[in-house]
Amino acid sequence: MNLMEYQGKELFRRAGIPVPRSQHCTNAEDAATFVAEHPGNWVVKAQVLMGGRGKAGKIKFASTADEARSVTREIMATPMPPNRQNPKGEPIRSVLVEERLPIAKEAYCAITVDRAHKRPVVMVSRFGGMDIEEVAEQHPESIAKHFVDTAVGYSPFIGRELASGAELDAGYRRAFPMIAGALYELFFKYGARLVEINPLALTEDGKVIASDAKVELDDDALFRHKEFEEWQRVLPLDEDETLAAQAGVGIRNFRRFDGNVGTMANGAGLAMATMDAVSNAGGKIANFLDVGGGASAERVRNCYELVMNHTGAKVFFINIFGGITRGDEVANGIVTALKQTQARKVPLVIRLTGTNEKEGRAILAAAGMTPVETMDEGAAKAVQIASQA
Amino acid sequence: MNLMEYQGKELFRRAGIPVPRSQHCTNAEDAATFVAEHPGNWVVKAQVLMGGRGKAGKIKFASTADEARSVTREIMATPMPPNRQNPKGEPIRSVLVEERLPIAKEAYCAITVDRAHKRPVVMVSRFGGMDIEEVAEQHPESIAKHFVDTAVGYSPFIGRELASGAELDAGYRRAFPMIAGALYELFFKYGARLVEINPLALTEDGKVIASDAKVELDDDALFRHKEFEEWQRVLPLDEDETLAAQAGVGIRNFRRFDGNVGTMANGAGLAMATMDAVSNAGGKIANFLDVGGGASAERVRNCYELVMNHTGAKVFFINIFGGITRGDEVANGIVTALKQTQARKVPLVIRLTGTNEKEGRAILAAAGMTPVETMDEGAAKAVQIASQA
Amino acid sequence: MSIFLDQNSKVIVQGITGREGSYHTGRMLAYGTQIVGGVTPGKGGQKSEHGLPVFDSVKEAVDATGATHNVIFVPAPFAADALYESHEAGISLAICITEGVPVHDTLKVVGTTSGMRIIGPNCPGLISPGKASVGIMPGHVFKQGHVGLISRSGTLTYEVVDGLTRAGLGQSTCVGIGGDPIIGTTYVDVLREFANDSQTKALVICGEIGGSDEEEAAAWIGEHLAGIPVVAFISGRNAPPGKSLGHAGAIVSGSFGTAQSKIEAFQAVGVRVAERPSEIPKLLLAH
Amino acid sequence: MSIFLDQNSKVIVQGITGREGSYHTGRMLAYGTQIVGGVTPGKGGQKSEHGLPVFDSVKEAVDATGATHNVIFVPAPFAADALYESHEAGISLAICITEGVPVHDTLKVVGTTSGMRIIGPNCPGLISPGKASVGIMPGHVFKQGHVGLISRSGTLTYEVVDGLTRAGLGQSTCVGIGGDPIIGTTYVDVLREFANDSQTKALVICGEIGGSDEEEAAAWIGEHLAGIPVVAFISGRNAPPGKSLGHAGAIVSGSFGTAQSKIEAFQAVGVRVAERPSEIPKLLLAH
Repeated sequence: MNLMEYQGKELFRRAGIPVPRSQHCTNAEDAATFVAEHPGNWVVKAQVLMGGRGKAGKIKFASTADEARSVTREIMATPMPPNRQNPKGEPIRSVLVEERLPIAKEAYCAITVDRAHKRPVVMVSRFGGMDIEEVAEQHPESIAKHFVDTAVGYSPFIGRELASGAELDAGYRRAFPMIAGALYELFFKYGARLVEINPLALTEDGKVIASDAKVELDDDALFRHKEFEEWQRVLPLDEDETLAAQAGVGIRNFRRFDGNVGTMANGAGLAMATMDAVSNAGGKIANFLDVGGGASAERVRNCYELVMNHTGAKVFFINIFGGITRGDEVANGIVTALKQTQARKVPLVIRLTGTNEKEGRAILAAAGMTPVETMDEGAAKAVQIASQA
Repeated sequence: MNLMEYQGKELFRRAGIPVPRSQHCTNAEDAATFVAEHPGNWVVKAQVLMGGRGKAGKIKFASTADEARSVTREIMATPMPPNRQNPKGEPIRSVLVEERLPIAKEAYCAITVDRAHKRPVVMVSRFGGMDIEEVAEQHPESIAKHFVDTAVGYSPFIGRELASGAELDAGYRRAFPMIAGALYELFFKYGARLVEINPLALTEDGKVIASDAKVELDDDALFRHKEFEEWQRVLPLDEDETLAAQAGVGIRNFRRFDGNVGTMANGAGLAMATMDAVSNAGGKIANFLDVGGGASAERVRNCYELVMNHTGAKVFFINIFGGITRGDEVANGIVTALKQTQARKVPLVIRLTGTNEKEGRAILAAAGMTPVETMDEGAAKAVQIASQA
Repeated sequence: MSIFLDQNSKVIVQGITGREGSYHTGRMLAYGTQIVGGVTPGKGGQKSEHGLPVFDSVKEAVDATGATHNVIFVPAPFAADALYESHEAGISLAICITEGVPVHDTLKVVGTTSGMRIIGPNCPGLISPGKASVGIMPGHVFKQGHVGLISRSGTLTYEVVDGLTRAGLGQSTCVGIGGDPIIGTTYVDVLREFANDSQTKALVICGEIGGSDEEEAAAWIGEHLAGIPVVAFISGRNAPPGKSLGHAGAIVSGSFGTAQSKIEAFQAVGVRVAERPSEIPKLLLAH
Repeated sequence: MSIFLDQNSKVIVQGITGREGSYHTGRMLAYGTQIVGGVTPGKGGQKSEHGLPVFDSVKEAVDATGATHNVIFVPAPFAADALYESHEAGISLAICITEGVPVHDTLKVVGTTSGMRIIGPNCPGLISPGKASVGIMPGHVFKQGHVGLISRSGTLTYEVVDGLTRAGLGQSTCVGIGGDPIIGTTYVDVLREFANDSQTKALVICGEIGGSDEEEAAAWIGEHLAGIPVVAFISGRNAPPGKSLGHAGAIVSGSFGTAQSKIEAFQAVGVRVAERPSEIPKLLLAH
């Protein structure tokens, strides 16, 4: 679960990390009223999960109520433009009206989990405001890292060493260890996957303030944090996740693409390999789908309908390795599911192997389906069917 | 800083440890009003830091408003009777009116710091309601202990193993790991020296409830917990601590006794050894006093007045080892302090050795004081003077 | 020899009376694994469905059976507790099958249980074919032999192993290290063991997108495993950035964690990378 | 040999520009201790009052000077941070003079900094007479020789040492372990070192009421130090129960932590217990 800026900043505020004064507004009138009541120089920022708001013209200045009204209208009038990660863009449902800071310097600070070290890593760079990956490419030496011993947690010397290692401007040095500590507390308390302040601003009057906030929570830890339920409601899952949830598969287990070869496999690794096999065979994938273990008729039906109703699949390649899941059970599930479903029908390519493979194939054959022998063969056949459809 | 029962139970409540319904009352009228508004069976418990409330008749039952009024009056009418640790007893300023539980079993659970293992220790016994030292003497095998790895903290298996190791009644088993966990959280969060539930009651209807609460906070950690400032105000220091604080010495650095030999030394170990020397010489000590390092004239005067004005000292034995503290400085402090003070005068026995001992002795001699050579000699002389006074 | 597990390893099952724990206990026993008991708090003294003694705590189970291995089937919120309990009880190898363990739980457990090897969480377990299987792998697919295999996923492993077995290439040990971002035992940790295992003469690595574990493995192989044939396969080449595919750890962030980066890392140290699982036996035999 | 510290030990001072740190740096230098620099965040690059280099971090100080010892004079709220920093920087012996460190801070530091010995907190430091002194002990009282001394308090130590020195009994190393309830190095930890030190031929233990550290020391002596003369002194025999006397750790709880219990424990293993500090040299010589 990724938080929007205003939510992240609310967590920052609670943790004692300095953030600019601001008001979250869901329409232009509220923004205008707020600015009318609080004269000054404000910046209006679209509240979306996608990056690249500035380039997309979704961050604008306002010094009067009229300006606040008009820029908010402008910002909310169109969704964020699409990118590869979000092919449909993202609608803008609210803005954050925020104090315009007199920024002298911008730095970067983030905490995430480091897989190789199996530890939380605190990362700091004196290049703030730009994408950290860009920094990593252009100024790799500017990034200072500390891998935190979870037995000990954060201690202020870490912040001092990082500020010095990243050669942060001297203006940061006094406040930084406390801010990094508060960020670590937040990271730890909420079981976050990522907390990021980018930019961490140094103002002309010497204050250190979190000018943006990015927080990625761990879905697996949300059961401990009922306080996020309300935010979860205003943070709708993306469309694929919503569809997956409705179909009763895990939200990570379904993802759509532009192609016409529908796929389904049991197990995430095999499902990814199935996509790759289709691609290897020259086809275009319609989706990723892990049906999971068990594969009851109901689950198979839900998955079938998910792909039929929501992708451009012209063929459906089902790739099952019977490990724990028995081949006969899966075969029965497929046969029953296809009988029950009201969804459109496309040609099926079924590959079924492993435990009870013979029994499974017999069941499919009795229902008029001829399974293929291997994953590669299935992929080739599916691609061929799709290209002729 | 030790908390009273009602304060400890407030912390328990916040931590999610089940406690009986209750109302804290500072007078009999409030207790009566509460019982009138909440019919039922109540127990009225004196709120004091001293133990032994039951034996002292300071815990009584009440089922009507009139009973509540009269037992509260009775309880508050006289202070807790004195014991060795509290020779003056303790005034009763409030009571806790608490739900009378249908208790089936009583267990013991506490967490404290274990010096030998350098770890927090969770201790559990199936013998609750009695003094843990008594249990340790009579049923040592009944106490189960777990030394917690601070890198990991508490995990529920610890509670399960302790419940099983202490052979707690089966009725405790389900709730206990959560209660012990909440108690550990509390211990850790507030930096406590001790948290104790005694008894931890199992009611006839199967609930596990903290029937009493003892919390000792670490004075050295209070700077992190401003939330206790208000409680600190209603928890007056004991008289010795108050006097020490007023004199500007640490609250641990002064303690009074019945005797007539006043003592003062620099350093806690030496101050204790000085008391022991007086006792070895057959004398009775009037006080423990660590003057600390530095020993300026002002500090010496404050210490002198502390002993003269608040103990039965008939002689004052000053025992200084000049280590970091220079002998001449201390001598000057003593001479100046005695000139300045308005307090009563008693014979002084001064032992001054170590750094700049010659210079110090010369200063004392010039002021008409003849220091003794050794601690033993000083003690003997002081005791002799006191016995003749 | 095989690594981590053989016919002499004594294994207990934490969560033995649960649905999953009970079912897989039966399968592990059927494979010949020395399952010596199980743990379910509150059910100590009972017998499991398969007649094994049930204990209230891991410590009691270890004391009574001498078990060194523990396989964990408890629900995600209790997995960390199960691992701490295993560590405290002196277990030397804990296999955590549980999926959905909060990443901070794993971080902290992994950082504070030195002396105990953890495999997983969110893994299918491990198997030394012909000797013992711990976890949920379908034993009949495997065959004893000389190929060591390490994989981040379950069914893909079975797919690959099936191909190996059909090609006559048996396995020494197959380790499913798990699909989570933080795991107790990484490729490199397993490679270290295989490097010292006389039974293992070739290696297969089943990787996937996300993180840089495969890159680290490649670097280690380049430095320490010059003589041994290694074949790798990476799934998820068609994954979009920023979205997890199935496994929480299978996520490409910008230019990090891509299949391309992993493939190049392996190729740079002479590891052959299969285009598809079916190529793996051929590439191994070609060495 | 002496233990923990000698003329070759390189020492840095954390909090060197503070009042206490600066003053005692001068005294330690005067004693001949190899103080090689100090640490005060934000003052890196400056020189200390005594001309020593000041660094921003312990790591920088260690990298530049090769220091292995660190003596800590920072205020109580920052002591834990200073100790973690020392540990991370590879310091092998940290001496924490600071008084009033929260007991939970010490608990956690002691439990998570394995590989680094901590002496204190709330201690006067340690001295190997004639070689080096780290902390706040008055060097002129001490004399090089063969008595090892361990003490929970400061001035009482000087009192005892003064007696030893006047009686011609020099010291190998004197360790002030500190008066807090939780300390990094206990009597037993120091005894282990003395047991292997060729310079140390007799031992003095200055104990006090509170805890059971002296009882543990007695037990250890009974098991491991049969041949060596040991004399103990316990202060606080006249302390009332339930109240700390000066030191946070000097507290009798009911029947626990009494002087009597400690005296009996020592006597039971053949350690002579002095009635008063002045008896100690006599008892040592009588061995």
